[in-house]
This record gives sequence, structure tokens and C-alpha cells, in this order.
Amino acid sequence: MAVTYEQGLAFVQGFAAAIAENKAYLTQLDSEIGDADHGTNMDRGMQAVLAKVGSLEGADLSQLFKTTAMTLISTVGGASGPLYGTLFLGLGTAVTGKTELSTEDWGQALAAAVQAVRARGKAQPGDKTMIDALQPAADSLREAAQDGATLEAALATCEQAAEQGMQATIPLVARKGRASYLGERSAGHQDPGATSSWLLVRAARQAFTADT
Amino acid sequence: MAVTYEQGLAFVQGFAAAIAENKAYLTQLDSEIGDADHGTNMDRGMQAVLAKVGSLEGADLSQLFKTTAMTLISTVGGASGPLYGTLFLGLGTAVTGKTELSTEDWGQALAAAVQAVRARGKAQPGDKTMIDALQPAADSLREAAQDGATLEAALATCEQAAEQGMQATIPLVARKGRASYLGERSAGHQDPGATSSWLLVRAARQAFTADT
Amino acid sequence: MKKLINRVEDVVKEELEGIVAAHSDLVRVHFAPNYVVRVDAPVSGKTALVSGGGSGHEPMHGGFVGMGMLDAACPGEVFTSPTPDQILEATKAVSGGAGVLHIVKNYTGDILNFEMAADLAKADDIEVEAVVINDDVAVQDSLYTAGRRGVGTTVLAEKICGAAAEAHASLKDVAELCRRVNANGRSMGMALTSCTVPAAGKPTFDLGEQEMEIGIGIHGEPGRERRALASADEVVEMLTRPIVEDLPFKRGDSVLAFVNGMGGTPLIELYIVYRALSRYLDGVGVKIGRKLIGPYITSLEMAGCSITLLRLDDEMTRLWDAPVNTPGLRWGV
Amino acid sequence: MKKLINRVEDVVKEELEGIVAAHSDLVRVHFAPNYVVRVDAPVSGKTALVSGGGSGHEPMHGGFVGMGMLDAACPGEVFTSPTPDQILEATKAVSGGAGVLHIVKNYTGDILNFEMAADLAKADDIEVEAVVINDDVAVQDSLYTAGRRGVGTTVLAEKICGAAAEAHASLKDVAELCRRVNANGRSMGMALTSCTVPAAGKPTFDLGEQEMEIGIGIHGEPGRERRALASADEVVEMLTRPIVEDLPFKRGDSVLAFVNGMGGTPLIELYIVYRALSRYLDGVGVKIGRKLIGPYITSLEMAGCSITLLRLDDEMTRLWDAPVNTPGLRWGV
Ligand SMILES: Nc1ncnc2c1ncn2[C@@H]1O[C@H](COP(=O)(O)OP(=O)(O)O)[C@@H](O)[C@H]1O
Ligand SMILES: Nc1ncnc2c1ncn2[C@@H]1O[C@H](COP(=O)(O)OP(=O)(O)O)[C@@H](O)[C@H]1O
Ligand SMILES: [Mg+2]
Ligand SMILES: [Mg+2]
Ligand SMILES: [Mg+2]
Ligand SMILES: [Mg+2]
Repeated sequence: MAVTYEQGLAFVQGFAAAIAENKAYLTQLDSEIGDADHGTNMDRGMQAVLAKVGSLEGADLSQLFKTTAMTLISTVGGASGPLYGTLFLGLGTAVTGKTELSTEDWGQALAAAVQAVRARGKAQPGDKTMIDALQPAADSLREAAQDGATLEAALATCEQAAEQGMQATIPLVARKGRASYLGERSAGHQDPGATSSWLLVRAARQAFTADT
Repeated sequence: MAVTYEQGLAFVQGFAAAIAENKAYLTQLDSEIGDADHGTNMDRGMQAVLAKVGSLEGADLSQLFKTTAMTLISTVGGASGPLYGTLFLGLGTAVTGKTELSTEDWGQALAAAVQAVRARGKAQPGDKTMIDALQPAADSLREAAQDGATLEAALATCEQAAEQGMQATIPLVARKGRASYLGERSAGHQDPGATSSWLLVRAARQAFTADT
Repeated sequence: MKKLINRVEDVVKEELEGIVAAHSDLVRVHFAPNYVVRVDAPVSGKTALVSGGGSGHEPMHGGFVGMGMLDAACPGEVFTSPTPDQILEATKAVSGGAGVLHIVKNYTGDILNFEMAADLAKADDIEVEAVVINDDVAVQDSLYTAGRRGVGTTVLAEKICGAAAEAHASLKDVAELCRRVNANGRSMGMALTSCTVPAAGKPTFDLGEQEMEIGIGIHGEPGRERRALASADEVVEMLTRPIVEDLPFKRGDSVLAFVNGMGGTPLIELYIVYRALSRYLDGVGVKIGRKLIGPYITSLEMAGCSITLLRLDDEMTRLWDAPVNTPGLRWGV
Repeated sequence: MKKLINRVEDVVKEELEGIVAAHSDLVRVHFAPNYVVRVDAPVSGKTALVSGGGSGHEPMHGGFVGMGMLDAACPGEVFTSPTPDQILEATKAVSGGAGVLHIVKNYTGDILNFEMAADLAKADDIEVEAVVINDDVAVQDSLYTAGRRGVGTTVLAEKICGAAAEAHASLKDVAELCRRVNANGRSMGMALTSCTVPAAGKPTFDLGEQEMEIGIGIHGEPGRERRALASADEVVEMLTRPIVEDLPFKRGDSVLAFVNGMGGTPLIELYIVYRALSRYLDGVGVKIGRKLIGPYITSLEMAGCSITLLRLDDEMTRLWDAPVNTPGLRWGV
């Protein structure tokens, strides 16, 4: 089984739907340790993406992800705009020329994309950012792929890792992003960006394992 | 029985005490249909009066009331400063040269003082102002004096008239002062100035009927 | 009550100490009685302008003392008119021999205290004229009531008359100009929240999350009407229609459009109000010749706004544009 | 949520429409992408200054566009950094051939978006330098964190560097000056109330009647510490002591003292704060050479204040005094 363009599109659209559904929740998380806009930001961006990707004529997966990236960069702003933009740009670059993605392909693409986000944002795992969901997701996916897991199993592991990473942000003291200004007071709250990243990984699992 | 300087002083001091005690109440009434300062204003003024009148050497009743007037004028501000100032100026002028006040004297003084307040503020009875307490008080006092009532009985009637006049302001629509800006919305609230005027008339009754 | 203050009794005194610490290049402050005068007062041969009223409306009036605007301001306690002796002292301190204009907002307290002060000043051989500002269309005017409040037009009158006085117009002419400004200015205000008088310690009125007050003044008093919360565009129409119909402002008129913040409303909202106002006026053919946007005549920390329109003529426009140098308004210098 | 707005989605757009309706003599506004440029942009041969950040801080930055200050401002959504294309377009629109300085407040989002925009501008052969303002002493600085926020010093840097650029200083010199201003400026803020992000619809944090937040930024985020409500004098000491100790400001230093309102705090309180600040500085021998008092870098309708001190040298003082003509700051013209 491999990921098709339709599944890639379903992933982007599913991510948009998940963001829309969790918009108030993400903003609430951002109220606690940030400036109360993460849900609004991501939703503004993903709605713009939805409006674009539905009508991409003859695009391939790389173009799909790059269009998503450019749209996010030019509509989101804040920290999450450039960072999610960089993530999708990384995905788009990694899948250049591919019409279908194997488990390895997706694993490599996600790893490269997360690396690009880290390069841009300079966050390490443990800094209480989206990296805390994304890095374990990418790591576990690659391991699962190396262990020869099915796409389905690999994606499930990946989603689980993201969820655990997201939850693990709760006790952390933030060292990057807006939450870092709170110092010790940032502990005890779940990072909004890690939460949207878990939604992203979950959307990928749902889209890539759905019957096509 | 006649009103002595000591009783006059006790009246001014008693009025100050009543204002201090009812400061929050008067301000609350003024919140409803004004700008939430009547208690503060009157208390600032009467505290200044207290500080002055205790140490008036060799003053007579006229000087006592005039000092009260000038102190109110220069410390209260607002509408009530000039109006209560005018009231006490009227009392002071009316009792010039007198060392004791008969019921008639006090009745004439109050009537003259209320007339002066009306001349200054241009309010008529029924306009929902202090006049609605003061005018009936002055009128009933003069009638009682004419009917040959004792000072005690005359002052009791006077206080009752002030209290009724004060209560009668509740349904009125204000035509003068700050409450007039509210139009119909001023109905249903007791006028703060009529309330402080009732306290004044009550303080006079208490001081003038106490054993000396 | 949440305020950046020390003791409630000291609010006015300490605010004035702050003003003089900040603006000693422009003003001097006298304490007990309290008044603010321009640093070069008295200016010999110049008609002097004195205004005043309760505190809590900052920058009005103390912030409007200086070259091209007021010669003196008399701040009372919060929302309480100043006292006659205070006004008298200020009047004396700025009298430059050409007479003194009292610009008085139409409140019983202000009228009475300024009247007494004027009587006292005249007894001291100072020529005093008083002009009463009463521009608030929210209040029904009548011979039998206290009439309309003085609100936003006061700021505009102080600027325009200040410029005329600076150019050495006579007391008579400045007073006449002031009456003309008043005759051509109309205002109306609204509140989203109440304010808290420091000495009272709690909000003057309670307003639900879905309510607003229309037709308020500047003393935290409730308005003419409590209505359901509405959009900025709707609020602007509620305020502007009565203003326009009252004068009435006519197609082709040029106005000074003044969007005033009540103290707790930030500039971002005032610009949204200004946008709506400019569209509304466009719709009725009234041209905005000049504008002023910001918190200039406030009610402590009240959230809300007021709109003032002043029909301009050439002289008023020229005087509006003339240099002014006060803590609260400055241009041309 | 009680605000004078229409639809929450339109807040920024309509505010910008208000600005251009009010100030078309000073600025032009471009929509989609949104940016404000001075009316005579691009000024040929002049180093152009571009700043920007989330909206909700008005008058910053749009209100600081004009002669002697910024050439362009890029307003993002409320509390959301602008996007790279927006910054790029603004940069192009004001580029007069002498290079463009990006004045960036130290927030991850601002840094990342301005970085991307600078890369794109350089690809278009526009010389761009960026200076990051990070003056907030409430935040512990460290190599491993996002570092200190950019707050009040931004306004001062924009004014001072704007004056230098107006006098045709080179990009290199203006950038160096901007770094010097940042190096000599320190700030700290506090809140009495939270603000409400329009799209969020409710206050970002809850604060009890007897509580305040110390060490807030300008995005409605909670501060470093929640403390019991205190008097203005105590609050000023809590803010000023860390500022003075951090640089450190020394006996004999001359400073620009900037008392900033957060949006919902009226001027009367800011003067009480200024009074306390001037006394505090007097006590430690620091002289106030210049001052700025008012709501210049706000957090929507938040009640509270921030204090910024900038150690002045002669050049900075001269540039501060130089003429400026923007919607939000004006003097000398
Ligand atoms: N340097 C960084 N690297 C990775 N992620 C970051 C970084 N800084 C912030 N983030 C993420 O961005 C999220 C906040 O996004 P958002 O609220 O949209 O932007 P802003 O903080 O500008 O308001 C945080 O929860 C965090 O996960
Ligand atoms: N024209 C008037 N004549 C008589 N009394 C008046 C007049 N105007 C106002 N008052 C009285 O003054 C009271 C308000 O006093 P106060 O609150 O101290 O002054 P202000 O209205 O200036 O805030 C009113 O309740 C009313 O009784
Ligand atoms: Mg955020
Ligand atoms: Mg009152
Ligand atoms: Mg009052
Ligand atoms: Mg943000």
C-alpha cells in the first residue's frame, strides 16, 4: 500500500477540518501560556489552503505540499505561519517527482520536514514547542518503517508518539516561543503548537489508511 | 426656649456627623442618577467646617453660619457647594445680631435661606432637588411657629416635612441638576441632595431640642 | 476598584504633581487652591482663557493649558466642579489686562461656581466674560431644565478660541467666537462600561455583558437609554444621526469630526468608529474638513466613545490649524 | 466581549480604513497585503525604516508612519506577526535606493517572518538590515531561550532612527544607532486587567479584584508573577528597580522616561505613575532629560502600564527633539 495524491489531498483537507474543529481549543491552550491566537491563526491559514488545493489542476504531491506551504506562509503570520510553512515546504521538497509514497518515503519526508522546522525555529526537543510532538512522530515512523511495519501500523505508532509528545509538554518549562516569557509559570500547560502538530500527524494517519 | 450659640454649633457639628455617617449612602444615591460624589463632596466640606468651627473665638450665630458657608463654598465644589454655601449664608445673614433664636427667628432664617438657594439654583419644588426637602421644611416650620407651637413641636413637624419631601422626590422626573440629563430614567430614585437636606433639618431638630 | 493610584484622597493632587513634573516647560501648577497656568502667565495684553471642571476628564482641561489654548485650568475633585476661590485665583494669575474668558461647561455646579468666581473677579476689577458650552444632543433642551451638557465641543472651543486669543483678539471677539463654536458644535456619547469614581470605590452603574448606554455624559452617569450591545457601525449611526439632525448639518457642510475615547477604549476601536463616521457623513453629503481622534475628554477608565461634529467656517478652520503647544495637543511648533 | 467593532474578522482591515480616512495627508494604506506607507514613499536616497508586528498595539506601528519616523508599517492580525509577503511588499514600496532597515521586536513570529521577508527582498536586490529590539527586563535572558521581548524601546528607536534617516544617515549608521538605542533602553510592564483578543472572544486570563500581573508583555499574555494589588508608588518601584539595576542606570545618567498606558488606563493614572517614577529616579540620582506619557504601545483594552527608560546621549536627544509628523507623534511641524 502506498500514499496517493488523493490521499495526500485528503490529509491536507483532513488537517484543515481538524484545525477548524479544534480552533477554540487551540486558542484556549494559547491563552494559558501565549497570546490566544493559535487556533485562529491556524484556521485562517488552513481555510486559505482549502480554498486553494481543491482546484489544483494536474498537481502532484510535491506541488500540493508546496502550495500548502506558501499559502500558510502568506496567510498565518505569527510563529506558526513560517514554521508550518517550513514543514510543508520540507514535505514538498522531499517528495519531489514521486506520484506515490511508500512508508519509507513518508518517513523520510516527515523527518526532513521536521529537521527543516528545527533549523528555522532553533527549538530542541524539550523546549515545549511543536517539535515535542513532531520529532517523536518522525523518529517512531522511521523506526517502524525500518522494522518493516505496514503503513497502517507505522502511522498508528507515529500518531501515538505525537500524542505522547504533546502530553509530555505539559510539565515542561518553555524555552522557545512566547510561552518562554512566562518562565516557570509555563509548566502545567499543554503547548498549543504541539497540539496542532498532533492533529497534523493524526490527519495523515486517517487519510493514508482510509480506503481509497 | 430659644436656640443658643452652643446649640447652633451642635447643629453644624451634628450635620457634619450625619453626613459622615451617611457618606456612602449619599454617594450611592448619587450613583443612581448622578455622578457618585454627593456623599464625598458633602463630607469633604463638612469635615473642613468641623475643623474651623470648633475654634471660633467669640463668634456669634451669624458668624458661625457664615463661616460654615464660606468653608463649604471653598471646599465642596459641584452643585452642592454653592447651594449649601448659599443656604448657610442665608441663615447667617438672617440671624445677624441675634444671640439666641426664637422659633420665629429660626423659621424666618430657614425660609430666607431656602429662598436664597432657590434664587441661586433656579429650582422649583417638584424639580427633584434639595428644594423638595427644604421648601416644605421651611413652610411647615413657619406655619407651626405662627400657630404658636413649641420649638420642639415645630422642629419635629419641620423634620417630618423634610423627610416626606425627600421621599416624594422618588417618583419625580428631574428637571434640574445632573439627574435631569437622565430624563424619564431619573424617576424611581431618591434625590441625594434632598436626602442631605433632610439630614440637615434633622440635625437642627436634634441640636435645638437637646438639653443644654 | 483597580487603578494605578495611591490614596483616593490624593488622586487629583498627585496627578497635578505628575503634570508639573512632566511639563514644567509648558505649565506651572499651583496647589491649594489647585490650578494649572501656562508657564509664561500672565501674558500682558492678551485675553486670558480659563476653563475648569471636575477632574477625571484628562487631558481636559489641565492638558490644554499652554501656548495657543488655555491660560489656566481649574481642576476640581473627580467629577466635582472647582470652587469659586480656586477659579478666582486662577483668573487673577492669568489676567493680563485684556480681560478673562471663562469657558464653562453646562453643569449646575460648574455654572454656579464660575458665576461666583466671576462676581468676585469683577469686584477685583478684572473684566470677565463667561461662555457656556452646551452641545450634548442626548439631552432634551428646555427652559425648565438644566439644559444640555457641555461635552466634546469644549475641547474644540478651547483650541479655536485659544488661537484667536493668542493672536490678540479682544475679549469680546473671543467670547463671540466661542459662542459661535458652541452654536455650531454638537455631540453625543455612549458607554460600554461604567467608570469607578475613586472615592466611591465601585462602578457608578452596572452594565450587563450584552448592554450599552447611549447618551451618556462625561461623569460616569448613566445615559438616556440602555440598549442591546451593537456593532460599531450601528453605534456610530445611533450617535451621528441625532447630531446631524439637530443642528442640522447639511449637504455641503464642512465639519471638524472629533471621535473621542472615553478613557478605556483603545485607539484601534476609535479608528473603526472613525471609519464608520466618515462613511456615514459621506452618505449625507457632509465633508470632513478637519479631524481629531483620541481620548481628549474622558470619564476616568470608562470604555466608550463620543462623537462631536463642528460646522467649520474659514476662520475656525484657520484657527484650528494655528500652532498649539500644550501637554495634550501640539502642532505647528 | 464589549468592543466598538463590527465583525471580528474585519477588525484590522477596518482599523486601517479608519487610519487612511483620517490621515491621508500623512499616510497611504495598501490592502491585501496590508501595509501603511508614508504619503511620499519611496523617498529617493533615504534609508527606509520598516517595522511591523501584530495589530492591537495602536498607535504602534501604523500611527508612527510619516515624516521623521517610519516609512512603512506592516500590521498583522491582532497579536499575530505579519507575513513575509506583506513585509516584502512594504519593503519594496518604500525602498528609495539607500537600503531598508527592519526594526523587529523580539518575538519568534516577528523574527521568522521578517527574516523570510529580508531574504526575499535581498533576492530582489534591496539592501536590508534588521535590528531586533529586546528591552523587556521581565524576561530572563539566555542563549537557550527566545530571550527578551521587544516592548517600549521600540517606539523610541523608531522615533530616534526615523530622525536620523530623515537627515539622510546611511543604512549602516541608522542600524548602528538603532542597536545603540536598544542597548540603552530597558522596559517592564504590568496589568490590572486582561485584554480580550477579538477572535478569542473572552479575556486571555482571569485576574481577581485584588490581583495584578507584573512582568507582562504587550500581547495580553500573563506576566512573570501574579501579585496582590498594590499602590501606584509600589507598582512603580516594582517596575523601575529591575529596570534601573539591569542596565544599570547610574547616578548622573540622563534618561528619556516613557510611561506607557496599556490601552485601558486613562491619563490621570499615567500622571500619577509618572509622578512616582520621577520621585524614584530622583532618589537614585537619575535625571529625566526627556519624557513621553500616554498610550503608545498598547495591548488592546488592557488596563495597566509599562515603564521604559532610555539612557540618552547628545545625539539621541537631538534626534528625539527633531521634527516628527505622524498620526501618533507630532512635534516641530
Ligand atoms: N522556535 C520555535 N520552534 C518551534 N515551534 C515554535 C517555536 N516558537 C513557537 N513555536 C510553536 O508555535 C506555537 C505558537 O503559535 P502561534 O500562537 O500561532 O504563534 P505566536 O506565538 O506568534 O502567537 C507554540 O505553541 C509553539 O509550539
Ligand atoms: N439647580 C439646583 N437647585 C437646587 N438643588 C440642586 C440643583 N442642582 C442640583 N441640586 C442638588 O444637588 C445635588 C447633587 O449634588 P452633588 O452631587 O454634590 O453635585 P453634582 O451634581 O455637581 O455632582 C442634587 O441631588 C440636587 O439635590
Ligand atoms: Mg499565539
Ligand atoms: Mg454628584
Ligand atoms: Mg459632581
Ligand atoms: Mg500571536
